[in-house]
Amino acid sequence: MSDPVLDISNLSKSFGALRATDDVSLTLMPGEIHAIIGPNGAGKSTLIKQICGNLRSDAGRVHLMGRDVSSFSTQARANAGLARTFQISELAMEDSVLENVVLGAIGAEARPWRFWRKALDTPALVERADAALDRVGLQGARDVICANLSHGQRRQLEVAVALTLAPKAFVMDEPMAGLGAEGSKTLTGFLDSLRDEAPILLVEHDMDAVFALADRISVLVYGKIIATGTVDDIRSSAVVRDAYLGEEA
Amino acid sequence: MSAILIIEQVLNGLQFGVMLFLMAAGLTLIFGVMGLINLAHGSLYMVGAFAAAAVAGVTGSFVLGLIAALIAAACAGAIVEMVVIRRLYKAAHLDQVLATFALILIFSEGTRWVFGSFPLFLDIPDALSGPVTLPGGIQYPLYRLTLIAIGLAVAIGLWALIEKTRIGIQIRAGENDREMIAALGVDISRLYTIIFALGAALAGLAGALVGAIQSVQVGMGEPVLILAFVVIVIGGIGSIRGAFIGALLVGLTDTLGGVFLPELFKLFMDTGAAQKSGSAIASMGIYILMGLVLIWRPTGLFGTRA
Amino acid sequence: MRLKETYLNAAVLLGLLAVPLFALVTDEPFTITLVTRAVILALAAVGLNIALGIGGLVSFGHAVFFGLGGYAMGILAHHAQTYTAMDFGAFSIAGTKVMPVIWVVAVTLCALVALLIGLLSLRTSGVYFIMITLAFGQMFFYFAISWAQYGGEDGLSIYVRNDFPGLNTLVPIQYFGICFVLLALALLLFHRLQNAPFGLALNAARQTAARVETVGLTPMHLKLVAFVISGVITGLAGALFADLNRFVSPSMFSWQLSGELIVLIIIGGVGRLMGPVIGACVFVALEHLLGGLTVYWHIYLGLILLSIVLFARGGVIGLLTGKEGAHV
Amino acid sequence: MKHLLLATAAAVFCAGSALADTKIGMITTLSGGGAGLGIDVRDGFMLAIAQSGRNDVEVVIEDDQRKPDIAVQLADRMIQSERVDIMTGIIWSNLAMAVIPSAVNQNVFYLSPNAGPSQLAGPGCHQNYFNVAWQNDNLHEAAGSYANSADYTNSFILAPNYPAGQDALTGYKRMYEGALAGEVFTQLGQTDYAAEIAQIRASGADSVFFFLPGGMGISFLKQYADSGVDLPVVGPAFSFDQGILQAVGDAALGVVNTSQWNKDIDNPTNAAFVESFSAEYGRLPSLYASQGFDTANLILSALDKASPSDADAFREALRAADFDSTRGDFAFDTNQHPIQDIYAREVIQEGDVFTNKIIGVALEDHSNVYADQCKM
Repeated sequence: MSDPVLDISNLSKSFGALRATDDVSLTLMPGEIHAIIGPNGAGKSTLIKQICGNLRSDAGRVHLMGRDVSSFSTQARANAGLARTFQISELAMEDSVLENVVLGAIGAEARPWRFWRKALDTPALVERADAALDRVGLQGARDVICANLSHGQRRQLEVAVALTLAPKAFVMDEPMAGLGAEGSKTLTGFLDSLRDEAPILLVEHDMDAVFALADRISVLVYGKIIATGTVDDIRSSAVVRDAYLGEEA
Repeated sequence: MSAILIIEQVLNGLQFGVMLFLMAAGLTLIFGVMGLINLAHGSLYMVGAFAAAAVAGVTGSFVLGLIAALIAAACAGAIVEMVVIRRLYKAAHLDQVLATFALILIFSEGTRWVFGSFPLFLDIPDALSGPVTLPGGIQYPLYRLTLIAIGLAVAIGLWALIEKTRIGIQIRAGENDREMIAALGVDISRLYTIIFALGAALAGLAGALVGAIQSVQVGMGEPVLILAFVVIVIGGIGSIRGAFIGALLVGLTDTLGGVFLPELFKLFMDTGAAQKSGSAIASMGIYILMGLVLIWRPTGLFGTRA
Repeated sequence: MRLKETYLNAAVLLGLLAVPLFALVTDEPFTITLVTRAVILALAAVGLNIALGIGGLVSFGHAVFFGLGGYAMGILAHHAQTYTAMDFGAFSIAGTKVMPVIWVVAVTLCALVALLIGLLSLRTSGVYFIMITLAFGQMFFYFAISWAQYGGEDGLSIYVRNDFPGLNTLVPIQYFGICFVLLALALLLFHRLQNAPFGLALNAARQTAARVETVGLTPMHLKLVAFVISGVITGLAGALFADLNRFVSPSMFSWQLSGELIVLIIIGGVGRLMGPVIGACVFVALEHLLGGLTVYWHIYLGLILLSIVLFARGGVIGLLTGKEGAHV
Repeated sequence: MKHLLLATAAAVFCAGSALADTKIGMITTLSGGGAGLGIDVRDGFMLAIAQSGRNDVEVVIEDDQRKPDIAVQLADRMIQSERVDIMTGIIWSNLAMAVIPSAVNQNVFYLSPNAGPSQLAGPGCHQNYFNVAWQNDNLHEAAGSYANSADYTNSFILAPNYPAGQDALTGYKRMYEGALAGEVFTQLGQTDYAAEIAQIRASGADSVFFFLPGGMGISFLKQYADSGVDLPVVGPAFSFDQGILQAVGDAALGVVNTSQWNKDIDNPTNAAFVESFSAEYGRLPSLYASQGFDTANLILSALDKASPSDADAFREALRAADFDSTRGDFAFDTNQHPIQDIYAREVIQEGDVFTNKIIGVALEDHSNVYADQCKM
């Protein structure tokens, strides 16, 4: 068995008396989609912020491709190969779709210190951006101002920006949120094709998508992982049923 | 330097501080609840002072002057809120800065148009004039003691208002979550007008009280405005408690710095040079204080929101 | 009728050239001086526009750089005209009356100070950033007032304008030419920079810092560099302004001046290439025309500014082209 | 109503027809802080022009907003576009330093109705620059001299920390022979003097000298009066002029201040000036108004003898100072600054109005210490 791309061990974070995450460990293997599910307030957002470096952990370590990135800033983790998409779109709304993707290309080259030549006239940047737009099917909206995009297109754009980084691993925070059934289906198909490029750590509420995509599922409740396993394992797990599905019922 | 002198200077610093608090409290409330940067707050201070001077001049009564100051400033505040400010709550900070900067121009030149370019007269009421002797033989002006008392009373009153009353609950709710209070069925635009008028009245009160020992003239509001901003930034924007602590810090730093820095410099340079460099550094004192606080705590002492 | 921004920009630049040339023909040297003033204020605001318009940094202390540029000119020229050297203990530096040398000194000084102020101020954001930059402005202001060696609040008078090789700077149209060329260069730099990878990243950092971090860039570094470039250009404008008036004083450090620079940008259009230029022209024209009509002209200026905020988001350019400017 | 109309005529004010031979440019402060001083100078100046009945003199009036860069810009305009012969009007030393050196170098005559910085009296003097008010040190020197005559031996002195403030203390100390109980520089624009007053109380001084122009002086006097410290106070006239006194009120009563002019100086010119100024503008004239009035009359007296286009002859005519000053005797020293009496005045109340009364001459035929340094 090969080494995990992303190896998270014993992450914890408390806010005052509240233990948002408690000794969380999980791995992301090459080629897999590993979904994290859990009820609201289970600590999923906190966990993502800890993994991506937006939040300093109280304890625990994060390894990316065998490298300890626990002390890295968000930027450094991105440079090391971690690409994140946001639950609520974080895009430059005044800029065009192309500019948003070119931003990713600039980040991927880690060379923002170019003051003279137009970014949109720089072939290396634009080619990289166009390739990403092609993959997510946003080529037609290339010159649209981001604020005028539909909700679904914004989700696609989030993924496109992540693609430009040519990451080692994706961390996606509810990419299906707010999409209609049709949109979810399209995106599900696309993510399915993405796993060969880089594995995906997928936080998602949409159970249909999760069951369709995930190789493994971890269930996070009150900051703890109560179960990890295949789709079938989780479906049949009594613990999960009690703790998770029971609550929703 | 005797103990009496030091105590007297501390009292001076306190008095300056509590007056700054009157200005800063309104400013910080308005920012905390409505998210608005109001540069025109200094103009409301000026309106208060002019109203007090005009009414006291006609009636000869300082108390009537104070009441006029409160009413005039509150009315000016309410009108400005309803006509202009209301349209700015959702605007960017930059637009707010520009619009309220424009209001300063209008208020200042308008006041000069009505009252002329010469300073107005406003005097301390007879009952409060002259010094009293404090324990320890300190001679201190009664009026300044009164200012300290009024400032502290207002601080306590504000605390009670916010902690104990219905409108206080609404204000606190507004600071935490603006959509929330709308959902609770509070008339937001009325609440905002009231808060704005309240802040304006406090600024007007400060203007009238301070106007009696300073000069009532056009442009008197801007230096105080800058100081009040320094105060709320040090305290943390939106925090009344921060404004109070910040005001006292600024008042004491400014007063004591001006007195003691030249004395300190005299230890290692000659008197004239010590005076000049000491007072030069003292004049930068509060800005240095503010810079240090922000470098240490980027959102001020009690600030939460950036 | 919606104008295309490119045509508008070209028209403004041509107008800026045509008015002084016309004034030269009709022998109205003061008009040239007035336009030169607008050009220099525009240059200062172009500088600020990099930090404010692209980077979203509402600096309420850009007068620091304007004043530093001015004092760099004032002090160097003062020593040159009194034939004294600046004494730094171990070594001393002679003054100079050569503009390009003065500019290099001003620009270097501003870069260093901007780096320092930026490092400290960029720890904060929002209103706190506005206020900490204001605080730095006030520190420089009060320092200049009590700096008796260079005139304190009286300021420093330089009786004749400094020299530019090959030109007679005292001739209004020639000095205008120098300022105009520098403005044009700054506009070119702004335009290139705004569209270059740096500008694109900086512009994104204004809108969403989280996104910029997630692609592996550091918003703080982008903003710091923008702040330094911005301070340098405003500083250069300060040196030109001092030479225009042949005079420097602490008022160049005042918070009112910082505010005016912001106002210029908003009048014209935030983040727009020609926003500062249009803003400066409108401002100088208003000051001149309204000031001639009534001493209470500030009331009208206030009303105009208010209407711009309430009814013309995006400034004059936004009004004419129908596009809003950058949101800060 | 008439003065309101005048007040709005900031652009161009023609005293006569379009046939004007002589153009005078006045740059003064008419808006913002300190506008009262500029308005007084302008009103005094225009009163004299109107009384002369001449229709060949045109006065262009502009508001400098008390900003040096605006003043410089206006001066450029007056010289380059309006092509004025004579300039006047600037109130503040820092604006004067910004405008005057370059103006006189462009062959314009400048007559200062208020500011008299030492640089322009000493090495920086110029044959086209005349000061009709005083050299900046004069009134402070007079205050020092008065302190001697009043037998003060231990003064506490204070002024704002800027050049004019530093000059003020130097000027006082130049004449004053006693000891100093304390010397304090306040902040420019400071409004609260509690800390300084506490220092005065603790210092054991027998008198206080202060120079705090404008609103600073109002604040100081009100706070001083309320503090219970009852040491005698002396200062230059700037904090006791007619415009400010009403805002200070009782607090100023009895304070001695030094001035080269007062409304009760006994000569026919002055009596006529006070009466006509009050009639025209409905308020008592201040010393600034008298300075504006004298400046205009000096110009008019020189115009009777020569035209500014004949610069040498006009300069000689100005030097002669052959006009009836509201101050009585008036002559120019070699550096073209006044030689004049400086009086000690006391603040009194006449009915509802606070004003000044002369109590003696502080310095007789006083010039300035910089004349020797001036080489023309």
